[in-house]
Amino acid sequence: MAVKSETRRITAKDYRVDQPIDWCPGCGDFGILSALQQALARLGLEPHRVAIVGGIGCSGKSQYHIGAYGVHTLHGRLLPYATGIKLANPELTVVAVGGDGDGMAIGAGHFVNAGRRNVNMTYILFNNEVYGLTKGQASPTLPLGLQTKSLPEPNAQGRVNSLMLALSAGFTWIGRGYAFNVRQLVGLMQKAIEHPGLAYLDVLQPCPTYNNLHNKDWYAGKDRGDRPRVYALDDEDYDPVIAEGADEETVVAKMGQVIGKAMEWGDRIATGVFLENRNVSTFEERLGSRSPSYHKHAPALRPIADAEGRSLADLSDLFAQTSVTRKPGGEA
Amino acid sequence: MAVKSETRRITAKDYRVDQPIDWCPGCGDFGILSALQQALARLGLEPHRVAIVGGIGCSGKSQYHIGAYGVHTLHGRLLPYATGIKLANPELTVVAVGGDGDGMAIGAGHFVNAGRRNVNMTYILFNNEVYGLTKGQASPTLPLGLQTKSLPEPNAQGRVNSLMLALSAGFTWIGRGYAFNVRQLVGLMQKAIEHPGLAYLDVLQPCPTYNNLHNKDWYAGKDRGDRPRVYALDDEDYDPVIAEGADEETVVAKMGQVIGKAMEWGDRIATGVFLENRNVSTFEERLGSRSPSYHKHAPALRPIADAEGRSLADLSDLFAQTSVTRKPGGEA
Amino acid sequence: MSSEQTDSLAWRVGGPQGSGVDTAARIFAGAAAAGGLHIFGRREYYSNIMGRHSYYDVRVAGRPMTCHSSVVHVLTTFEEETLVRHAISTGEGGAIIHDVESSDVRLDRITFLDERVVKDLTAYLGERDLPPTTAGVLEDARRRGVEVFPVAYDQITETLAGDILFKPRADRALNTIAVAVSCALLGYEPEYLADALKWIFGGRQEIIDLNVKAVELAYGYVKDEFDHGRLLHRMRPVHGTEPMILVGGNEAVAMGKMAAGLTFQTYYPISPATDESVYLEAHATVPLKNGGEGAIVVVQTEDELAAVTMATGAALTGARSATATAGPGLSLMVEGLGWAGMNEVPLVVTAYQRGSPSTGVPTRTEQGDLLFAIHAGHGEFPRLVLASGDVTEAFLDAAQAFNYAERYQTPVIHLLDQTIARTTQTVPPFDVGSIRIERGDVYVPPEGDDVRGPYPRFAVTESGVSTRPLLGQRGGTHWLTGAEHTEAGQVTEDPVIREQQLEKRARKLALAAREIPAEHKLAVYGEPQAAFTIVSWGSNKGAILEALERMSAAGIDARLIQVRLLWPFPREELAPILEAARPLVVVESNHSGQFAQLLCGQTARQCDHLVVKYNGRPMTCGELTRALLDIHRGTAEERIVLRNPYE
Amino acid sequence: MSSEQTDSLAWRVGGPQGSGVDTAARIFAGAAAAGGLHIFGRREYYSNIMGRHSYYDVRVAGRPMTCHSSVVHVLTTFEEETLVRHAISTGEGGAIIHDVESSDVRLDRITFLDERVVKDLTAYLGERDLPPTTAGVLEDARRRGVEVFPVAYDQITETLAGDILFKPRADRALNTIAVAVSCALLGYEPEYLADALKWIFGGRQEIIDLNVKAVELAYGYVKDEFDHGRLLHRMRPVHGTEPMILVGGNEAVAMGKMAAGLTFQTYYPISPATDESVYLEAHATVPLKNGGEGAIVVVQTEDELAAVTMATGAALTGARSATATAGPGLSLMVEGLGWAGMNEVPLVVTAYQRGSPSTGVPTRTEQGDLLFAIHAGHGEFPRLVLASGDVTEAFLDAAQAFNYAERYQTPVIHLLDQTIARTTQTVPPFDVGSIRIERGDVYVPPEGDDVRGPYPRFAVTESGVSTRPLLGQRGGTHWLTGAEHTEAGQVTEDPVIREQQLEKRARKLALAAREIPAEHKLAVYGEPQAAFTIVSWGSNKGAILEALERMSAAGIDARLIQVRLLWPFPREELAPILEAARPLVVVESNHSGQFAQLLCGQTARQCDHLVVKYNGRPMTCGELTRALLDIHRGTAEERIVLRNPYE
Ligand SMILES: Cc1ncc(C[n+]2csc(CCOP(=O)(O)OP(=O)(O)O)c2C)c(N)n1
Ligand SMILES: Cc1ncc(C[n+]2csc(CCOP(=O)(O)OP(=O)(O)O)c2C)c(N)n1
Ligand code: SF4
Ligand code: SF4
Ligand SMILES: [Mg+2]
Ligand SMILES: [Mg+2]
Repeated sequence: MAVKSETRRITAKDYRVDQPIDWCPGCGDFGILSALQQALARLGLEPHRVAIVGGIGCSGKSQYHIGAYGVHTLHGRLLPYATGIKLANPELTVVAVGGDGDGMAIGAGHFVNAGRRNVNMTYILFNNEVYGLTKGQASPTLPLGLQTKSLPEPNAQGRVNSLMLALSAGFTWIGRGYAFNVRQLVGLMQKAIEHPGLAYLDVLQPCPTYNNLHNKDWYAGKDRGDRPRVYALDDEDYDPVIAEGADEETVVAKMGQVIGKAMEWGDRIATGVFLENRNVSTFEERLGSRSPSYHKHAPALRPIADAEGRSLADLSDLFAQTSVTRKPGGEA
Repeated sequence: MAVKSETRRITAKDYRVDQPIDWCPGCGDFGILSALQQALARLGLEPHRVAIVGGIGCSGKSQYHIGAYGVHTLHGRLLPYATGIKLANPELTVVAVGGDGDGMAIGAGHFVNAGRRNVNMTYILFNNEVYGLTKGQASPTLPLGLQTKSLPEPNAQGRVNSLMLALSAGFTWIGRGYAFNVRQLVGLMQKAIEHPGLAYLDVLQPCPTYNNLHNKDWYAGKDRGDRPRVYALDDEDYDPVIAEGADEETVVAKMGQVIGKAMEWGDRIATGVFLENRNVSTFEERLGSRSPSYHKHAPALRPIADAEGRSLADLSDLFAQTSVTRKPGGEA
Repeated sequence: MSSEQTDSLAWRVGGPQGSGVDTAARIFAGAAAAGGLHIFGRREYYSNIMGRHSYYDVRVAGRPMTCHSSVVHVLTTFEEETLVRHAISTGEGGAIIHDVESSDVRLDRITFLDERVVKDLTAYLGERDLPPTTAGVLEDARRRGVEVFPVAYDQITETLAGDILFKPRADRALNTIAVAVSCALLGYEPEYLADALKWIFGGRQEIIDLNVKAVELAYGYVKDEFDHGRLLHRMRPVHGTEPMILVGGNEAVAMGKMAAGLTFQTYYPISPATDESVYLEAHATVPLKNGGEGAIVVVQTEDELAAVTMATGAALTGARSATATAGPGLSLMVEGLGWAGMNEVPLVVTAYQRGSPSTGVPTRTEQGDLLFAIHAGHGEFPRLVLASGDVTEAFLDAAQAFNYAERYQTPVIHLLDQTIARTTQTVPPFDVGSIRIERGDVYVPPEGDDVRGPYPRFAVTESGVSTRPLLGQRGGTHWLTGAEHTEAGQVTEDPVIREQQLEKRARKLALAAREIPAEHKLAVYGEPQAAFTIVSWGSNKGAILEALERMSAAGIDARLIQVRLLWPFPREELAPILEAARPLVVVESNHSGQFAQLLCGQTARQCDHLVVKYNGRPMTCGELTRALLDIHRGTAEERIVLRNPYE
Repeated sequence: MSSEQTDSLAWRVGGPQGSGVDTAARIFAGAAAAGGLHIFGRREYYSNIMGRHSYYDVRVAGRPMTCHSSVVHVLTTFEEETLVRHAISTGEGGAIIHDVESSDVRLDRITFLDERVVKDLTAYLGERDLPPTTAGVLEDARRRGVEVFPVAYDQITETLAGDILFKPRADRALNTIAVAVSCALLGYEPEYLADALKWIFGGRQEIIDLNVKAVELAYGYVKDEFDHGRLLHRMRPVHGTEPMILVGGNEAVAMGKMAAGLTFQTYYPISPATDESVYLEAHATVPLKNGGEGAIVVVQTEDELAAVTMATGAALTGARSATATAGPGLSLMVEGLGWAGMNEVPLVVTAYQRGSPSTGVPTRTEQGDLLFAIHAGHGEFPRLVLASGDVTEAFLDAAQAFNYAERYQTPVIHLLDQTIARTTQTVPPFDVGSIRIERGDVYVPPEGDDVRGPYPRFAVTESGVSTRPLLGQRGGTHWLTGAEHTEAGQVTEDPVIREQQLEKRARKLALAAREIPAEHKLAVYGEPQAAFTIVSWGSNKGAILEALERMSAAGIDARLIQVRLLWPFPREELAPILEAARPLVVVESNHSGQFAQLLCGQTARQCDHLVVKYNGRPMTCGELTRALLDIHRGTAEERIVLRNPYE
């Protein structure tokens, strides 16, 4: 979800930063960064109303090149940071960006539990199947038995299917893009950000330096007569939407559909929107129903003191509840 | 997988411990404990070849009442501990037991990543939808919007589907039991332990003290004319097995089948074996193919010193590789 | 209030968890408070939901007290385990109330009685030619001058049930009956009990009626069965006291946070911290003095890693944000703490200490986390560590922590111990009016539309403090990162900027050390000029204060220096005061003397005596006084361990 | 080896990451080593994969050295950033080799040059009326007496490519060419370079041939273009030295672990620890002296929480088990460490310190984790903390750590700093034969079938150490728990057992303090009776040792006390030695003087001077000597910060 600028037209330039980028030549991260800058601009968001929350890894450096609030967090913890930011100031558009090691290994527990909350924000995972910044170890998305460049032995751990995981966890928007299809990526990011709920966008991101197996050529199917492995769900008869109020049967069917597409790999790799579930309340809505004043004054914005710094909190009721001073025989 | 006693008949008595149990009256944990004692005995396992690894919670106290090696670990970390034990001494039968808070909240990241390894051990999750030992907060398996006894407000976080999560993570055996159906549970536990790979057994465990919604009566369908909600997959035409060498299509179909059953809730709740995947190598096998001596001498058992305590390691090759002393012009 | 033996009455009730021990204690405390008496309550229980032993000490007096008593005057029991565990703590002239059915039960038949207790008690009774049974225990008590009152509870509840009531429902009034018996024996008017019942059971009239009936029956029973007035101790109402609230440590902290304007709190359940967050959750809409109301977002996170980082995220937006936890959770928060330090985030971490390490003795007390709190996290970053000495300080410090956090833009650890969390005390209502909210150097966006970042968030200043834009403010965009950074927050590895930023952050700690007034750093009690000096921190304060009174009564001048700001360590203030200290006695509730080590590391002054307790139970004035008197007499070892096998 | 100016030669090469700087350095070092010379190598680089600046110092001499030099004799560059960053560190009489193409580039056009460097250098050049360009930088160097050698690299590679080779392939030999140019200028025989190339490129003959050809061309170029022998410095082979290996800190630790019989290692990737585990992974089958071979299981875990707990699980079965990490990982291991302490598990944690806090300066050095390592974890449990001073000690300590862990059945933290990890040094092959493996008190199952548990794993003993059954052993079944426990490991909250177990665990630390021989706790270097006393720990040792030599050459007697066992702190051994220390100087690589605080806390002795460096770069003998001489002259402040803006 997004708060738009009311005052002036925002362009991708507003989101550029004059800082050299230190990714390797040919890295997929460039495409993702550029798509994100464009998507934010197209949404007309004012940069100071945007917080980009990065993980630790090559991918987690993206926010330095976006002219908004940028938070470079701790390895694996980008979602809790992002959640805190968003819940405390819901007027911010919050986008979390991080690596597959960050998100699926050290951050997997937060991923699962973020799904349960459905906070209105977006998580973009840079899926390169390796730990880029620590020099090419296998990440949880690298399939079993593959041996990328830096591995002394074939990968002994299996591949986690991040889309299925997002589904099991409860993400209400699930999509996949490809770093070298920037045009599609911009659209996906816009949708993800506009989705009122927790969106997960998996981006296939070639790492030319360490992932010599699943590289640009492989995705493009160079090894099989230029028949690309990546294809767009848009080109098929695929409807990702679970409408508000959908019945259980529909929900189950739609979920099954996601699984079917999520399990494809190797020959055909789907990109596009896998799921758009409009049937689940956001965490912000739930907080609002606990305490309606949440919607009026978010935690970041509510007044807590008067001009003299005196507390605005009125605890007299609470004191009365615990008061033990009463006349003998009197009412509590 | 299990190493059987060759010498004498083992009975459930061998697994009992003379220690008072401090669970609440009527707690589902009793049934699970009793089933586990029976399953271990039926498998004929010698107690000293068994390690029960507990999480932190009411459930995590189970191992104190089992006469084997018992490891009461840290909250959420039972799987890494169990993995270390099993990999270092594969002759041990390792069973991890813990709560849903332990496994699905603080431990969710390990759960996901354990799935990627497929270590030959069993994980039994005591699913009571609450944090028992900390007095009844919602656990990640409590559905959204429910308000159990101790909650000041309805649950604002959604329910994670632990079976789907196990599937996405890569567990190769997935089942569900019910704490008050001990007979079925014994069988499930035997199968889970005998499965050569990582087994996940979810046990519906009423917590009469804090979960006043999904209690024994609810599972038994007392509110709807005694039509039990729980039913057995065995009673249906359901085949959980993915055979060795199964093709991709079959695998996808079987996975879809698991999802279908895993998503049932409320009216019908399936128990039994959801998945038995024989198509994935164990982590131990993968280690063995990295270093065949792993199978000969496991880490716990390999000799490291001679009788005088001198190191058995021969590092001369390594030194030669880094040796820089050579005659000018000589070969490296 | 008065008692023949002391000026306060130590009442104890025990029973299995889940059997209503807490309610019994609340009824007693409520009744006493209704009579204008002061209360000091302390709870002990196992890490268990139902069945294991728990007990509650309620000490009452006509004046405020600051600790519990290890010698019990009235022991109220309704099953054998409590009887067996605590009879030995009942002092001469005291009373034991027990179920007649428990009169002769073998110790080794009591399910949850620790083997060690059975063994030691059996030996103790054996030495006295008494059998290892409740009968033996009771006979021993009698020999020691304790009055024993066997009560036929079953008979009373049967009467209570009468013909109309289902017996198990009447049984639920057992704790009320036990309390009423003790009150009757103490000669206390039953009306106060009725008051308490109304207060506790709110509008549930049926329950109130049943319990009031139970009280009547109990009083009648005492009148019929026992020689009225046999008990030395008496409890009498006092009148005209100031308004008081009966409040526990967890609530006090929650209230302090509310008063300070907390709007965001995260937690992962853990004893003894949970109750604070659950209290906040239950009171998440705060009435405001301007007529509106304000929400507090309380998020139960998936773990403590999420709790600390989520709270930090919220703090970045300007919300007053905190998380609350205990030892194991603090251990998991370490990395997040460092990030907050590096990014100069005003984050409050409320850390309750419990018996440790690891899972330890989770429902018991300890002060084992001091050096950890000060040094938690790889690398060096400024943090403040405050420790409260009692419930009222817990309230004030909880509020003050936010001011420090925002003034110095850095994490503040508010260290409490389980003793404080488990204390319930009558105190004057907390003084919200005394709280001044200071938000530190926060950026104010200028007018106009085209203000653009990046903003030099980490500008190097003389004080170390830089202006802080909040996420979402126009013109304030900058970067935050756990990596070393430039003024705008971009990563740098430049050696010079590294030094500048490291030094800038360190200056804030020096600033705090300079600015915070001495009276917020430490407090001196007793005889300010006395040479006999006790230095301590946290909940020990309570026991020490009463010990000082006793020392003074014995003609010994002594003083307590309670250190409240543990980090930055108040070296400048403390060192001069300590010069004349002789002996210098450090008192703390841990094994290794962490505070003593800290003191020496910071002032090069070693203490002469270290008095420690680490069996998981709070110190009492009695045992402490004995130790201090030994020290005074010169007969004490350098290191004194306070032990009590029966608590 | 000889050089006109000093008895060692300081050579430096730099360039963007990924451009072959490491290989260049290895070629140079290999060539020097082939000539029998000793080597001290040190690497600096950014937290980046490609493009950012990295450089490598190789110091060579005819005798062992213990640190790098901040004054460079020969600076080898092939692009402008390195030239600009390091020209200023090239001393009088030194040489700069650079690409002719880089002769006149504006500083502000160099992509990754920090603004701060541009600013400072521009000012520096401006003061000297020089332009802010490489030309200015080079002219400044010339004025300072540095010889400048512009090399037409492109011309050489073009020749190398000739007609047959694709030019970019020839370009890959650039680093070889640069190295060869420097060797030629130093008058070193090209045969040694050929040796090095063979050693480095193994069997890849094509690459070897190409590079050998490149060497020839480079030597030819130097001969043609430059006045041969213009350079003051010379490099000459020495002969008849002892066998040596060229080894880095990470490998040394890995080898130490292998020698000690490590069979299980977990890790989560993190600089600068990863390389150790990857080395183990790549050598996971160890040949055994009994003819067999043994596997080392190396598991890359999902995070450090898993790493520490998984390694602990393995240790319970009897495997020698370890995990390796750096600051942020250590922060996440804290809770697991406590569990291991509570369960008396022999676990080795290898902790590399890097620039901190939080993500900090991950590829730079620091000693910021000392107090954290000692106090990490809520509550109190025994742990040992060892810190190695150099690569050889890293090997020995890595092995010894297991003996301590098993003898005292408790976690051992082996603390290293990035400086050691990044050091590559010639040393005699490590003495595996000197290692004695001691497994502590391990249970031996009796014969017979019907031995049953539970076994009193945590039996209270005088030493604190109890017999340890391994998971899987017959008759040894017991429980393990992070909660306080009985002898068999069942949870208990009994106050007496709590005390007994806490005291038992604490006794093990006292035992270690008593048993470990003084020479393993600390080492004294220099003049043992000197009053001028430096106390330090970790990698500073290297710079201090050379500084002592210089002090001695200047007629000043001084000594270094290197503390190697940091916890339990060697109070008994250290306190008496320090009595005569005047001045007492603590040297360490952090901001707050952690060791100095520890020393004071443990001995009540404050140091007279604290010399620290915290810009992320290791100390050098030169800067340290200056500080020490100031102290000796009495002109130094209490606190001295070593700074160098250009490293
Ligand atoms: C707690 C912690 N452990 C380890 C690291 C080291 N580390 C830095 S980046 C990284 C992994 C990066 O991989 P990924 O998340 O896939 O991002 P990528 O570089 O591939 O974009 C690791 C392990 C760290 N920063 N913090
Ligand atoms: C790091 C840490 N945080 C919190 C706790 C407190 N704690 C103890 S048990 C428990 C939750 C128990 O719930 P669950 O795992 O569902 O087990 P149950 O009691 O329901 O069987 C928690 C949070 C802890 N022991 N360690
Ligand atoms: S290592 Fe891989 S992911 Fe990282 S910048 Fe280079 S190409 Fe990109
Ligand atoms: S609280 Fe619930 S889970 Fe725990 S013992 Fe009681 S009934 Fe069982
Ligand atoms: Mg990655
Ligand atoms: Mg539970």
